[in-house]
Amino acid sequence: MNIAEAKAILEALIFAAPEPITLRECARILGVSERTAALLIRQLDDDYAARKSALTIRQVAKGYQICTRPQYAEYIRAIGRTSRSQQLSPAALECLAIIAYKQPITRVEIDEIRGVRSDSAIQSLLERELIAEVGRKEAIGRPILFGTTDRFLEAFGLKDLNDLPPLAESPETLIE
Amino acid sequence: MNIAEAKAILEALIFAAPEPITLRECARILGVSERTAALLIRQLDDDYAARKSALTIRQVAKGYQICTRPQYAEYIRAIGRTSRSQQLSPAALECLAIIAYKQPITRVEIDEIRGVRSDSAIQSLLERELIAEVGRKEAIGRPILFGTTDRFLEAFGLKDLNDLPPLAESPETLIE
Amino acid sequence: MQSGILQVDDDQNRFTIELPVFSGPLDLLLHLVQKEQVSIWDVSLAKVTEEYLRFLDTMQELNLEVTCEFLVLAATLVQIKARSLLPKPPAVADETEDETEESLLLRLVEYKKFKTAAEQFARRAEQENEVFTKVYLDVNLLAQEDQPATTGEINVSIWELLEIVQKLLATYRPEPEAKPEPQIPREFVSLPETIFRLQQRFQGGYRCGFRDLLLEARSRAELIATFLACLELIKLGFVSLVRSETSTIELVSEG
Repeated sequence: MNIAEAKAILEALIFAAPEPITLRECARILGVSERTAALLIRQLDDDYAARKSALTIRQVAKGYQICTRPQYAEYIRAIGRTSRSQQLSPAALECLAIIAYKQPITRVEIDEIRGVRSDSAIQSLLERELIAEVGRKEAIGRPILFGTTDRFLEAFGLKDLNDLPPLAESPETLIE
Repeated sequence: MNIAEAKAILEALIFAAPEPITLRECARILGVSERTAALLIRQLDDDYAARKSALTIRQVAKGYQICTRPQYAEYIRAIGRTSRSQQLSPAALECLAIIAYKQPITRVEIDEIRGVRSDSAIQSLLERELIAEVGRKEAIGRPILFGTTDRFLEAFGLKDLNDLPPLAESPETLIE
Repeated sequence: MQSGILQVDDDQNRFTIELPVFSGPLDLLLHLVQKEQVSIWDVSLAKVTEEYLRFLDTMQELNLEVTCEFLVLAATLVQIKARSLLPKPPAVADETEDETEESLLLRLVEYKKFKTAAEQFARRAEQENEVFTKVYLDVNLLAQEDQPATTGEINVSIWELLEIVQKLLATYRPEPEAKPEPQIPREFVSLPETIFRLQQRFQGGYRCGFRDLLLEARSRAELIATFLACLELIKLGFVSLVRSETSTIELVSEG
């Protein structure tokens, strides 16, 4: 493995790691000493700087991560808010509505109301921090209870949960 | 703004966008024509290749995204990242193929082609947001019409629906 | 149907094995037609009909879920076969709503198109798995399903296994007796015990032919238990399937 290859592997690792990757982890995978790994990462970042890349490798508490340089922030903020990631799927919206009105509630209870499994919908709500785990139900298996977050209130322009529109009697209206 | 700057801004945008970013979005933010933006992105990717980066820019789901090159997959798996696409059952894959080529299509029409009920397969595709309800058919019972989503394009590395491989037509293809 | 669910009511405990088997009756029919190695239009429907029925028997015997769609197609096949045996009526009396051989084969051709496309999709998804993007909200990361080892790289389909076991089962059945109810193994062959026994044997590295292993069974019940135990061990990743140079299917465990 030559230096260019080693740097490319490090680039792939730092880019793809779900959270900042430690020097130790890099060294282990590359099969080199931590000192060598640190040196290679430094070189990689120097290469980025030399070619005036918008990206840079930064060292945060736990390890390394690739991020954009501050001067590009304004452009990134200009990326439309209408992109798909902001849109919730119909399934996620259903779950969110159920959680908002029935909190705290378990996944199984949500599934029962919806008649289908809600795992991925709940997962996406958790990822967006619109809901959070708020405790455990005192029942067999102590299932997780979900509730809405402050971010949920913010996203929907609500002062607090009392601000939610009253629930219509027919359950259908909740879903539409 | 010179070319190097424009490319850096595009790099920042493509890197930071949470979903594949469209050419239109890039052009809008950069204040250039879509043709120019496309050209610059192409150049940027050529730069990546020239310096043997582990990263590449690809066109997927009507937009651009940065991803690692396949030869680095083993290293990335070593840090515990698993593959993005979940294993779909053969039944779900069949439904997905039928929907992809025949959309918009109703469940009954899918069942007819497959010779078997497809409810649970369709349900799992809906949950994974690979397909979505795209309307109602003007027929008795106004059955739901299904179509594929952008997430489908992304999951299968397709630029758009025209990027689908042609469907085999000859009956002789029946024999392997 | 996405996966067949094998449920064996063991006398002590309930045992469930889930594995992808077939995606529908057309899938099964297509498999049988393709085995004939002739153009679909030249296939002997009579022969395929028999095989189709035999497959349903085996599936029932293994307690694989046989949905009504399978039975409907079976009825259609039998009907087509019966019609073909009758002397042709002089007049064209084909205005019946029954499915004709031609229309069935046309459906099969249509189905095959999408099955091929589905296989292409699967390969594409595999290629995609070599490519990683930055992590934002990678929902899928958390939802990994463990996949049965049978779908792994060696390309031995569940069909092949089923065919092997089917052939062996046939040898234990001298004449196709008219049995309305599929016989469930009631001879006290415990599946968990069989799994345990095989696990012991494969411990520390072992290799043997899949068919040979099944041949050791002394009864139909034991044969079925061995087959199911193999599937379970494969699914658990305890043993894997390989194809030897002579193209026989073997079970292998790591040392």
